[in-house]
Amino acid sequence: MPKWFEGWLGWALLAAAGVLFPFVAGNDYRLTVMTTACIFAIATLGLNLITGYTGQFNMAHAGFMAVGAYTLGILTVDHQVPFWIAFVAAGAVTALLGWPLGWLSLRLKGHYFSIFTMCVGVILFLVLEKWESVTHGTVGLMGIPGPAPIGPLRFETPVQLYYLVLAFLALGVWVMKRITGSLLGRTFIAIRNGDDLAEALGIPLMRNKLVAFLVSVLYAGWAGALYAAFVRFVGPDVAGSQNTFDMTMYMLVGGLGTVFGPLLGAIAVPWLTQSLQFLQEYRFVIFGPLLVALVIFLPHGVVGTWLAWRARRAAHASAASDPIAGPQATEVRGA
Amino acid sequence: MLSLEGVSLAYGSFRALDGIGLHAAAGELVVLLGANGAGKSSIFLTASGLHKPASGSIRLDGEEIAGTRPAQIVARGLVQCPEGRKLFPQMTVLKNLMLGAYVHRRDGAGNRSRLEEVLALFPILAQKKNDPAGSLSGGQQQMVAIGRALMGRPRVLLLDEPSLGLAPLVVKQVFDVIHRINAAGTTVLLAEQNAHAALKIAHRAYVIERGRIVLEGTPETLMNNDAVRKAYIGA
Amino acid sequence: QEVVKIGFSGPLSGGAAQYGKNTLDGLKFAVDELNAENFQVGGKKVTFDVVALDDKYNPSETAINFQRLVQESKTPVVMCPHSGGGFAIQTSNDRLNALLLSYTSVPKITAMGNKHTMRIPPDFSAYVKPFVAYTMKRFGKNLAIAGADHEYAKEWTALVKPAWEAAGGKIVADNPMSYNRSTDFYSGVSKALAAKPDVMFIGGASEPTGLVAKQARDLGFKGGFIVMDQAKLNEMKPIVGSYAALEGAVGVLPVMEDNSANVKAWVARWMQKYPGREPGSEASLNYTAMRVTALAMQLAGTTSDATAIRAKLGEAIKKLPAAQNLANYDAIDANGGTSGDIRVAVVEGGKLKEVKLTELGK
Amino acid sequence: MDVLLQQTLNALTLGGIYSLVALGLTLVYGILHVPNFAHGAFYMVGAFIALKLMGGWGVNYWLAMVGAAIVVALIAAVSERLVFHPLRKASGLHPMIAAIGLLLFLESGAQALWGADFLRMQTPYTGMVEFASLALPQQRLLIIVAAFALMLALHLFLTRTVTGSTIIAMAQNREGAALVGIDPDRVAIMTFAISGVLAAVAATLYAPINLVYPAMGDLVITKAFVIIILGGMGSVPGAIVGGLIIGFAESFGAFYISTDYKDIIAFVLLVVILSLRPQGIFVQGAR
Amino acid sequence: MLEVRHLTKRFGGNVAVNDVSTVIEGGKVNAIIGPNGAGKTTFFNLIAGVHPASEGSIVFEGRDITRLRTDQVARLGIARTFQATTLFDTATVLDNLIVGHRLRTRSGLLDVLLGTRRLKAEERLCREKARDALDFVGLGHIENRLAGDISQEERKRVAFALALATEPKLLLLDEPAGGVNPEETEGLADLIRKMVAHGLTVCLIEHKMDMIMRLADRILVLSYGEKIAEGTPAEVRANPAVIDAYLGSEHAVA
Ligand SMILES: Nc1ncnc2c1ncn2[C@@H]1O[C@H](COP(=O)(O)OP(=O)(O)OP(=O)(O)O)[C@@H](O)[C@H]1O
Ligand SMILES: Nc1ncnc2c1ncn2[C@@H]1O[C@H](COP(=O)(O)OP(=O)(O)OP(=O)(O)O)[C@@H](O)[C@H]1O
Ligand SMILES: [Mg+2]
Ligand SMILES: [Mg+2]
Repeated sequence: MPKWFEGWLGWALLAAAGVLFPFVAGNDYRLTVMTTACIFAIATLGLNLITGYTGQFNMAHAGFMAVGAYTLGILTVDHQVPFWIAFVAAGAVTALLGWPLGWLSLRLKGHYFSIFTMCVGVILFLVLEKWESVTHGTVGLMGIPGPAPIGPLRFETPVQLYYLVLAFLALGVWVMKRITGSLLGRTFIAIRNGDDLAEALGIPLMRNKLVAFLVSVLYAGWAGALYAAFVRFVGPDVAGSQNTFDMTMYMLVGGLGTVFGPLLGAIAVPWLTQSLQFLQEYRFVIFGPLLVALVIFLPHGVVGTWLAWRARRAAHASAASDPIAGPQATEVRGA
Repeated sequence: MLSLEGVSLAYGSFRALDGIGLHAAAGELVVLLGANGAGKSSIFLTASGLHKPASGSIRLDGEEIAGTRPAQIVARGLVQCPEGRKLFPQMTVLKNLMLGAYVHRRDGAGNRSRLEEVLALFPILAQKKNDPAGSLSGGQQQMVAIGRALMGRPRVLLLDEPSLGLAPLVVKQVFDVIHRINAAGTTVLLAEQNAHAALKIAHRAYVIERGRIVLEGTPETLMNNDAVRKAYIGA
Repeated sequence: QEVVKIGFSGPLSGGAAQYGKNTLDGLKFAVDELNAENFQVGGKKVTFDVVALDDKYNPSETAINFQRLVQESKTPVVMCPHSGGGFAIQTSNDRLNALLLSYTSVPKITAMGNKHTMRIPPDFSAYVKPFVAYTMKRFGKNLAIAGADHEYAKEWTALVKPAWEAAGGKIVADNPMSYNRSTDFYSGVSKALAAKPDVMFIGGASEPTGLVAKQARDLGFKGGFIVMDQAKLNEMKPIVGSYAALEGAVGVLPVMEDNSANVKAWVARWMQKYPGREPGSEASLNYTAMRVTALAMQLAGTTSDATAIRAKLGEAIKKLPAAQNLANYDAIDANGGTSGDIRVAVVEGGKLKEVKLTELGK
Repeated sequence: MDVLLQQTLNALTLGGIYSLVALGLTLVYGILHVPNFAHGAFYMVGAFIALKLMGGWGVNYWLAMVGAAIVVALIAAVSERLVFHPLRKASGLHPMIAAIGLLLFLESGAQALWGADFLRMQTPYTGMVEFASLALPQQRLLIIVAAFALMLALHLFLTRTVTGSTIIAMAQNREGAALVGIDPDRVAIMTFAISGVLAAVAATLYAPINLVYPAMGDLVITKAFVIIILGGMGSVPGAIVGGLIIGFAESFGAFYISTDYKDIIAFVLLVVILSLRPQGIFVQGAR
Repeated sequence: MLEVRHLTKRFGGNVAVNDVSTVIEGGKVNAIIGPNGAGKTTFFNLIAGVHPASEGSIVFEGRDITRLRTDQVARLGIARTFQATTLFDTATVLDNLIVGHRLRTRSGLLDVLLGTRRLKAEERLCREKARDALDFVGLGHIENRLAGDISQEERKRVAFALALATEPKLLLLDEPAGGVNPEETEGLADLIRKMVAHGLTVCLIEHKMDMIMRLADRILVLSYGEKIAEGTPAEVRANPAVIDAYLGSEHAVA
């Protein structure tokens, strides 16, 4: 990958590929896979903000995704709230719930935080399953309406739905690029690299972590709402740890702490699993070791490995030739 | 007693040691001088078997030990008091010391009398012996680390910057202790930045720069070497 | 000769994998028989080929699988053994003209107006009243609910409760448990028994149900059991130890214990193909569903037009030879819900006995 | 009264099993700082091995338990070598994901090998012990006695033997341990093997009153995580007491509150306790 | 500038700092010495708000800061360095330094989303401050090197620069010359003098007596958590209590 690929030109090309995809997809199946992948990519981007950038591995991420999905589902199905209002509410409810839960969890560090959030995830799951009067329990919510038209834009066919999701993904990527490239993103990274030091530098830990956490669950909540609108059904399983594990894997395959990495992982891995369908029940006998190998041999993911190599080379080159006007390191700014 | 020949070590692509050759005869106290990052610790860690040398040979009593497991090297009498102490912070001081005698675990009586000696050397440790080692101050922890190494009944003792972070009074004590240990017959290899104090008790010294030995000699010759004075003794 | 692909999306890995496989094998067994029979549609020989995809019980994966089956494999029919997946499929099967064979008893699957759905298990509501009458008469008026808490069990509970009360009984404990996740029923059962019931309503997957019954007996329960139809008495038996321990239980007749000639013959064929593997209703019902579907294709003269096939399902049910109609289907309603004559059994004197539903509790 | 005793018995049964599973988890965490998600799979494999030894080969219950312990110890040791050893220097997330990979492998492997159905393990101890007016199931009494005996043995091993203290030393400083002559690799393998033994024994004890199937470890392992985080990760007494707390909370909670919410109890308890005491019950100082 | 009154810190039964009262004077080099375990680092941690004090109060420029959080203390103008500096090894030195000035900026999530002018200005400001700090410690030429590639002494200086970028009034340095050779120690001492010359107040912990005696204006001596002496270097090194507890005869007044 040459250098220009990381600039706006690279992103523009990527966006173009996204826009052109339906023309080469050939059938709805590929569109469905891609749309689902894009929805999970949005949630994965969020997870990456709190995990990859801020260093706190949140294992309740799928739980928050489910909260978004259920909010949309309950409002539209049981209360006939218009779709887009329910959609906004999905984000609001997720954030409202994320606030106290984040505050509670973020007082813990490292593995404690992770396992605590894993428990929060289990609680979210169990509540969705048991609180029948609201969530319809194990039966789940059926007949969730698809996205309502906005003016002349309708979202009924798979292609239209795909473009809607793609638009949200593009927005998500754009916002995430902005955050990670800004002073705020640097603050998150500082916390990840050493919270004692960050605090001594006058960075309020809790407030910053909470901001990262809230943005991250917002991504999850809206991804969940899109999920509900796309699949038209939600059950408690959305909150299951399996989904969190999947998203973590996407993040790792691409590379933690970059924007492009998790995006790549979230799009590429589902295609890989699709192509392994023929293995059926033996799928995970192969997939498990594959995951282990990936973590051992490519710890920074595809993008991370490549970036680290490039950053080092660039730094050496600029240090040798032009010590004053070197470019900013892309690692910090994210790809 | 201990000799290194042509030892090289690489961390990834970075060459930390480049053909190191040095030796210490039985009963000798040999000092390694060198700036930060010169490679002193790397030499020690390689000798203890924690890093595998890319090439070269390390002999203890004439036997090759390069590539041997660390545990076996300790059992043969080469014990290190590492840089950064590497204690077991939640274990009591006493347990830390007793684990130092791990390779002699079948000799209970010997270990007990050894423990007496060590606690006599560092009386403060006797007071704190039931406290978790991690709750001690930096200097006290350094004492535990030296004590733990002594519990291993070394024939060759490697001390990596034992005075780092210690109060002057304690530094003096530590050097006294080292002197006494050596006088009692233990071969000592000492890495230090505090060249002044180290050279006072040394028999011989090496100067290391960027992973190579650049100078070797008696304390007197080094003390009189201008470059050495400037770099390691100050003023 | 034409090859028609039949789609399947269900759990083939994870905790529900065995269930998924059981349903799939029922389908496959029918397909194998059809392929061996020189089956013809519109005068052309047709062979079937099952394309099975794993969805880990996850509806979003079902949605993807369904698209893949219909678009890439061109399957006119897709079978899915869980309600979430069924709902996911119903979002697009009308548009794509594909028939959903839904193996779930959740009534909503046929209440949403989907035009291409067939619900495989026959309506179970008919069991409830005779079961209630039988156990109440034999043991007494106090019932403890200790069934599972998944969607299907909830539907059942919702029918049993009013029926029991309508018959003059009392619900003394209402204590559903998670049969799918946990397998320690000590607290739950002891809680239910603390209310001194005469009869317990239990049921989820067979083995955990057996464990619940065993736990109840261990804790000294002497009354009867109303066993929800998901659990099979013969599969509970090895867990509890013997039929004697299940004395007074009433439930559906296990396929293996069915003495009718047709079923016995079918079981024999099955056991020949899968030695050592006893078929359950997952196998027999899906077998029947595939048979009905194949016959409907023949009647409609098409293997690809799901609308036409759906339209002929009713006629196919009527025409299906009794030897193949193991579900005892007698009709299918406008929404795709099936109904049929259900065969039930009770444990009396330490033995399993088939009884006519109409004679229960008389 | 009767009910109280029944529930206490049940609480001790659950607590004993939970503690055994949590102990293995906490030991491994202490040494390698890996939250070993595959530990539940070790537990599951243990149950299957014992079941197959008893069913297929007619081996006696106790021998089957020993056999399962050996096989799972081997599997655990091999996992350490192949999966966690190469990752010993990696950051926290990576070993965690690798553990998930291992879990997927073992679970699907077990399913491919032994099928996904619920199986039942028969034991000779199906009877009841009559005690005062109580009927106590033999197997449950057996679980309680065996679990607590094993815990005591483990405790003595860790605190009284030199080999035991090498495990603790390793947990606190790997390089330091190497420098006093402890072989870190051997200790890591040994710890994994011990955790495997604990898991296999717990599974074999519990299976007769339970069912054996590939996903049987999932819920147990999440609860074991709750336990070790309650007790403080890496803390041995914490795992034991934490296991009992959860055992009692579940048993009594299910009885007096609701069975419906039984499985939430452990998690809610954790959230409440950690909200009040972020460092866990047994750990001094902050995290 | 900073006044400490009857400060006490207990860890369980262990009294790490015991009823210490002192004043850190503005514009000077204040040193803290004392035997190992005397409570020096703990004293710093109390001022910086890492541990809450058990008793006593800390007043900075007339304001009571005893109960403030670390980041609030930092914002008031107290910066500190740690023994081991954690830098982000795969980023450049400059990138590591940019967050140093973050505490003086206001931009939040909203600014980032809207791309406000304030954010742009503040990002530029942070970059400038980072460069200034780097120039100040004499490392302007390595701003584009990866932090993982620089030498130990350079890392110490980067740690200084990071503290300086917060625009502190008071700098707390915990063993800044620990493990640095004599030649480099002198360089660091010069740097500390330069900071004071620029109006900063410095408070440092050090065991290197040669350096301390030449550098410090005032010295506070702690032993077993208690203050045993305070004064100019000459006074301190003549104090018999200090000689007994800490210095030994070697460094005492000749
Ligand atoms: N594990 C490692 N990985 C990569 N590089 C290392 C590692 N350990 C040491 N180095 C590098 O090797 C070189 C020699 O380091 P070493 O620790 O041996 O020096 P030293 O003389 O002991 O220095 P000090 O006085 O700081 O203890 C240094 O440049 C150091 O950065
Ligand atoms: N977090 C803590 N918990 C318990 N005890 C502590 C803690 N921090 C320090 N102590 C204790 O307080 C005392 C003072 O420690 P401190 O680190 O302040 O000493 P110091 O003067 O900095 O020593 P050194 O010069 O060796 O670094 C020591 O006895 C230490 O054991
Ligand atoms: Mg060193
Ligand atoms: Mg200190």
